[in-house]
Amino acid sequence: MIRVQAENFDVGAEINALSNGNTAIGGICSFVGLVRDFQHTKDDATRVSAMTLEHYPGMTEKKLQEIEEIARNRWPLEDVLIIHRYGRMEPGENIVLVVTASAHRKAAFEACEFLMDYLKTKAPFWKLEEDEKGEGSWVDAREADDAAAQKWDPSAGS
Amino acid sequence: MIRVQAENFDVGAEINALSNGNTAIGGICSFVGLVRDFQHTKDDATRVSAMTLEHYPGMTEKKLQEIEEIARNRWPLEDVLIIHRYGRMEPGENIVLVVTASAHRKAAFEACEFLMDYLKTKAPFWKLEEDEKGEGSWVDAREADDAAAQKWDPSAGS
Amino acid sequence: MKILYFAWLRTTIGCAEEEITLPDDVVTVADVLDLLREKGGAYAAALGEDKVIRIAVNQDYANMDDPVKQGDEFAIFPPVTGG
Amino acid sequence: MKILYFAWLRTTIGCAEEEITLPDDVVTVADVLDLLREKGGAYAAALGEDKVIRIAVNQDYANMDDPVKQGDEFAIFPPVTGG
Repeated sequence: MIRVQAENFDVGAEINALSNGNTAIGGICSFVGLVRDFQHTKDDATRVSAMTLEHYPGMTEKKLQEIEEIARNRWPLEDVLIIHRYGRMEPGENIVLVVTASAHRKAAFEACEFLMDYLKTKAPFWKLEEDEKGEGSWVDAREADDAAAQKWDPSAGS
Repeated sequence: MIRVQAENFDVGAEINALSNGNTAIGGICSFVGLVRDFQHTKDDATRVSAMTLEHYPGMTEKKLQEIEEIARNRWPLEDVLIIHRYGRMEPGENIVLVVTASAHRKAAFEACEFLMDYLKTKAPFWKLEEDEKGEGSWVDAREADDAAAQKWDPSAGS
Repeated sequence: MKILYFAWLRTTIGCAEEEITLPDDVVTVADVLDLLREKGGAYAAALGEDKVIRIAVNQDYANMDDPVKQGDEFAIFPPVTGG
Repeated sequence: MKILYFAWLRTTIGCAEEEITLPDDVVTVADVLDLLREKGGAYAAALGEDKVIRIAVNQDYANMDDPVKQGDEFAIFPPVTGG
């Protein structure tokens, strides 16, 4: 299941709801991304006082659904949840949550990391960070994220 | 932090408590292992009606602390939580929880998977599964778990 | 054709969405970008060869030589930075 | 020396914990296992060469040729299956 929303979410409640009652699940892996208080795109860390996530309504939902489908085809998953927020957020707030449930530990871990790597490079979201003076700057895409997503491509060499 | 306990735990509450207020955290990875309703150690799956986890009090705490220390030395972690239960549990109940928090997504994922792989092969716990007739059988160690832990050994070849 | 701009492309061009009519000889993604660059000013700067941009046609990533038609939704944006 | 048994070793031998006095010539982990095997019966069966067991001395994993002394805590158990 995917959700794209402005509201915050309760990580704990979401994970608890996912596992409830399905005794075929042996492991649940989750990852939550949060707003940090420093900027990671520059050599010298600058304090970040807030962040605004812009997205492309329609395409976002489409891409997240595609990504979920790819993961379900690739790993034996009992359940998948992807929540991604948009709008203005302050340090410490949740941005994104991915939860994967499987009979098998390795499948849950791999699928969760795959989903995070893929949505970082495929889902149409853009971060605008505000520094302490209230000045905004668009965050540059990181090559490390492309490399992370690339490693899941079966056509790429090992 | 490590905890070895008979009581169940609330996955959501534990994760929420870990992140609270630390704005240096960029990502939190968690894994919860649950009691499944089938046995995975035999070719034909048998239904499991309950499981009892025996442990070695004292050595368990020592090994979990060592494992946490290894992870903290290897990855830049803001926080680590390992909870492992012992005693009798029914399908759907939590067995183990590992949570890792870091400024960086990759560190959180890797450390969490490392901790699970390591505690599966180093922490002195033994599973006794009960089938529907109430007969218990000790679960055999899986070679796949040894292989999973082995991959984190820097002295092993790639 | 509806053109959408996101992130710094939206702020540089100063427009989130506009409607253009495709001339008959505009048949690929690259043709649409050339057409927009001809508007000059902020368009030419934002869509310059030195800029790294991504294109989606009807909400799927598209390459420069992919075909386009009048009814398409055409989006221009920087590499994504969510997650 | 305190000997602890866990999991199927405990159920097969029928004992969770016992105290033994080490003879002078028992100085390694392997020596302790030989001493226990000499008790015969369930001990000989549970500690047979065909069985896969692990040893911890003072709550750390130990190898067959590691030294032991009277005051040690000596634990015998199968490969672990927690997590």
